[in-house]
Amino acid sequence: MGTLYSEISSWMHRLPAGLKLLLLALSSMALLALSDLRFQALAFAVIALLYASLGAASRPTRRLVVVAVIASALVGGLHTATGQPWLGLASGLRLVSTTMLGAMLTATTRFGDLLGVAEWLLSPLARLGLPVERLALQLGLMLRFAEQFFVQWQRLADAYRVRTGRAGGWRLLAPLTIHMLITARKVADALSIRLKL
Amino acid sequence: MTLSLAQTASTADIRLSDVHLNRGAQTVFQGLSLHLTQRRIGLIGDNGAGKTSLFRLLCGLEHAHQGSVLVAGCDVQRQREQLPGVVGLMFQNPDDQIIFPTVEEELGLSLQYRGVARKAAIVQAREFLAARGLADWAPRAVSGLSQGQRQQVCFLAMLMAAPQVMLLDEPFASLDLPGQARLARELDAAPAQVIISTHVLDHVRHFERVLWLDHGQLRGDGPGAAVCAAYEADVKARIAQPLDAAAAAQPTPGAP
Amino acid sequence: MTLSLAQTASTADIRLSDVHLNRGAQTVFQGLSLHLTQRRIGLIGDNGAGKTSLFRLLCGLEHAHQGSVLVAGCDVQRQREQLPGVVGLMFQNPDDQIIFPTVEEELGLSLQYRGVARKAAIVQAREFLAARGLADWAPRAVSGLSQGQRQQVCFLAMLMAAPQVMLLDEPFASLDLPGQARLARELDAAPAQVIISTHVLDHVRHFERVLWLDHGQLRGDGPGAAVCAAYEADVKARIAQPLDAAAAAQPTPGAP
Amino acid sequence: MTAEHRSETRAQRIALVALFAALMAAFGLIPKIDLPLGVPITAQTMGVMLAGCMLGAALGFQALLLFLAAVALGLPLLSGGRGGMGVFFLPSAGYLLSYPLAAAVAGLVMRSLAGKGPSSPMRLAACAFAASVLGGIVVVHVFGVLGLMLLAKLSFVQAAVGTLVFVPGDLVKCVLVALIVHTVARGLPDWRFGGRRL
Ligand SMILES: Nc1ncnc2c1ncn2[C@@H]1O[C@H](COP(=O)(O)OP(=O)(O)OP(=O)(O)O)[C@@H](O)[C@H]1O
Ligand SMILES: Nc1ncnc2c1ncn2[C@@H]1O[C@H](COP(=O)(O)OP(=O)(O)OP(=O)(O)O)[C@@H](O)[C@H]1O
Ligand SMILES: O=C(O)CCCC[C@@H]1SC[C@@H]2NC(=O)N[C@@H]21
Ligand SMILES: [Mg+2]
Ligand SMILES: [Mg+2]
Repeated sequence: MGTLYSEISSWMHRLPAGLKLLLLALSSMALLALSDLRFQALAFAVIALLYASLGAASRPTRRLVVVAVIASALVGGLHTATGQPWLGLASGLRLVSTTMLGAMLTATTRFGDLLGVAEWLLSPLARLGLPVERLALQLGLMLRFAEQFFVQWQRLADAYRVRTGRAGGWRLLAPLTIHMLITARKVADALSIRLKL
Repeated sequence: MTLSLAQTASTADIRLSDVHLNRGAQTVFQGLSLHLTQRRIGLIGDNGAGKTSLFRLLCGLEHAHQGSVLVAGCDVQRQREQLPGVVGLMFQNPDDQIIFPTVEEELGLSLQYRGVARKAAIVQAREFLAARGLADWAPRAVSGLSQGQRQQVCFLAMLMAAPQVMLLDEPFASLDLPGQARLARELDAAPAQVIISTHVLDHVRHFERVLWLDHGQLRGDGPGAAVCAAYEADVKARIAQPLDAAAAAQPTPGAP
Repeated sequence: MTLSLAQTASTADIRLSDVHLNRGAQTVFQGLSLHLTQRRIGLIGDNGAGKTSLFRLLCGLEHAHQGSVLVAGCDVQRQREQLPGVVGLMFQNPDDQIIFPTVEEELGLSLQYRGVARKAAIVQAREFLAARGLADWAPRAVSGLSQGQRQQVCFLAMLMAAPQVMLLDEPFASLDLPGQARLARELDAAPAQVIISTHVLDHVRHFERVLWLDHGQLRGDGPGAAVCAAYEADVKARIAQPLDAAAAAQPTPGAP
Repeated sequence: MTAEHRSETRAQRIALVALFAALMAAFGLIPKIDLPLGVPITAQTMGVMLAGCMLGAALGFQALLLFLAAVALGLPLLSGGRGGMGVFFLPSAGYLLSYPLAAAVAGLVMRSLAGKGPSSPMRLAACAFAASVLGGIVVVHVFGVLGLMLLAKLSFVQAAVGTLVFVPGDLVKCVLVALIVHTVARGLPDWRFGGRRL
């Protein structure tokens, strides 16, 4: 599996993973609660500044943010065409904001630390007899795979561009699906060899 | 170095009896039987001969639809949970093996099957790397390593798990010359039973036993020097034919 | 065989001037300059020396943040659309190169840059495979091939695209002996300019020119025999030291 | 049981469930289109259909449960980058809560229609279309209408008419799911769609 984690250190690398997750959760809920567009724009500006403050550490995730901006602009255009420009702007700002938040978490947090937080969060379930470690692994893997979707897409896009000189676009969707399914199988193999699951 | 390799017990005993294996539409093995007690075993053969498939069988990733596979007394199809610690596999392609984004976490994963806590495992991984002069690798992102460096990480991860049987699938393929020498030296020192598949025959020529697989069948089995020579002679005969004749004579998928 | 390799023009001319490249936290090249006009060039060096990075620069996958890269008169950073017929890359890891699920589709993609329609490209891919005695590979799922077989698919895909410059990143790594011989033969026959990176020096020892990269710097450059000998002498000196001393003397990330 | 009829190992189940929960998250990056009703058009229902068709009932159910749990914990994975407990009290909550069951129904339908033994990609795609319609449209909309009635205090007729707006778009998603299943059937001939036996 690939990763968007950046080995170029930043101030966010030094924050504990639990704190970062908590902040991510709180700010995404706050973004949802903000109904006034001005506040949303302000929140967006703050998040964009934070993202920029990561410097080179944000490099692996930049394409992801660009994708979110383009997609938001398209849907914003659609909303404008149907006469709801402000609604389009609001949901576009929110999507790009949360994408940047997620990108910051991914670029600066190690998988093991995330697993630790997930285990701590789920630990009350242990009393119900649930396999907490396995559930945490599953939650962690979900985030790793979400990252991998993007990594894999970039790999395919690179290969396609080298070979045809053009961007692959939607033509890469089917290959991406298959590559991801194969990745899941490989991850399962690696896990079952190395862990007593 | 806190991790002693000597902790691995050493019952070198692998038994395959009448194994039949299909993968997808391909029939890979049709009644393969083997009894491996030597401590250093080489595995050679053409692409698609079944080397990787044999390794996958030995560590329980593939299920024989007939026959049985015993590794150090463990039935790999029934006692899968006990396998980590008994068998370790270094995958042919490093990207198939690596799950964690940083080197130290990836190595630390190797200790989890023994119940070592994550933090403690990472500390041990750092010491393990430092003992090899690789201390600065510990916090690096695996995706920022070159392919050969990733292959070294895969090897170190298996070494750290210190299983009784080490299966190495073309471990030298992407390593540089110093890396190959170092790997060979570490393997010499490991008390585990070691099976190495490779296309570079010089790495296994001196082994007491080498297996030559051909379309899933054991075509050669004996001392390294003899089996490697036989395989080389066969290859030489095949490539002496002109390109198209060779192709026509080899319509099987394994020999493109 | 409808696809003639002779159709490629042949201006063997690659120029790098003062190239600086960073990847992640690593500085890979700091002012690398090269002028390559020979038709067969080898590229050797330790893991992490920068071989793959150099290839990625040459086909426009990495952008130098300073300096320029010209391949056969093409500025790879500005004229990316024209590159596919000019440069072809065989990736070190087949999984990074292969896009489509079946062999024929994958090969067919190689013709798309010339505007061949998808269906027609697949027909040509089948003929191309048949000419090599591999007709039965055409409809197979790539995921059901062994690693060496996948590497062959990667090579065939590049051969089919017939670019003016072929970059092969450790193409022999997973190939069996007949496959290696066949690849070497096909490369000998190809009119393109060919650059091969490898850790098996015998594959490039007879080349007129071999480059030895060391931590992103050109440490050796000249006739194959001389450069390979120099690299081997250096390696020998390094591995003669005991394990820990060698490690301590090499604290750089590229030399574990 | 022979090798081909073996069900997934525990590691495989963990990986597949995580993968399809991640797929939902990836679809969340595609912006939603807000409609006046308070229920958006999203791409995520396609993830529900796919989870059912590809994984089958049990694993599809778990994948969606995992996804909803992550959303509830506050991760902004729901379409448009939303997360937190709050989303379960919006007018659209009925749709949301139906996802696990919808995936399970799609999986059941896929498995029973596709049957055992070799099957052509074309046929599997047709089965996937039907499974997506039953699981990803019928089940989701039944729960969605109930949700609109309870949470937005709409009458049954208002809610039912409101939900019809989505059906054309949802049918397009079913077609896309069928296309993806078709591709996967060609590329991974041994994939066990809907958890069916090969
Ligand atoms: N994932 C897979 N699914 C289905 N069939 C496979 C798969 N992997 C390999 N095979 C088939 O199984 C046979 C044996 O492959 P295997 O990978 O064991 O060969 P190998 O000896 O390791 O070859 P190589 O030297 O290329 O690594 C081949 O015919 C191959 O096509
Ligand atoms: N994807 C990447 N992101 C960041 N840094 C990378 C990446 N790939 C390689 N590097 C770094 O760039 C340097 C050169 O790596 P490169 O892959 O070019 O080496 P190489 O000579 O091809 O080695 P190998 O023989 O192992 O294939 C190394 O220091 C490596 O750590
Ligand atoms: O993201 C949410 O909050 C849930 C939205 C539910 C949207 C429903 S699901 C069925 C129908 N089809 C759509 O595209 N949107 C609605
Ligand atoms: Mg193999
Ligand atoms: Mg390389």
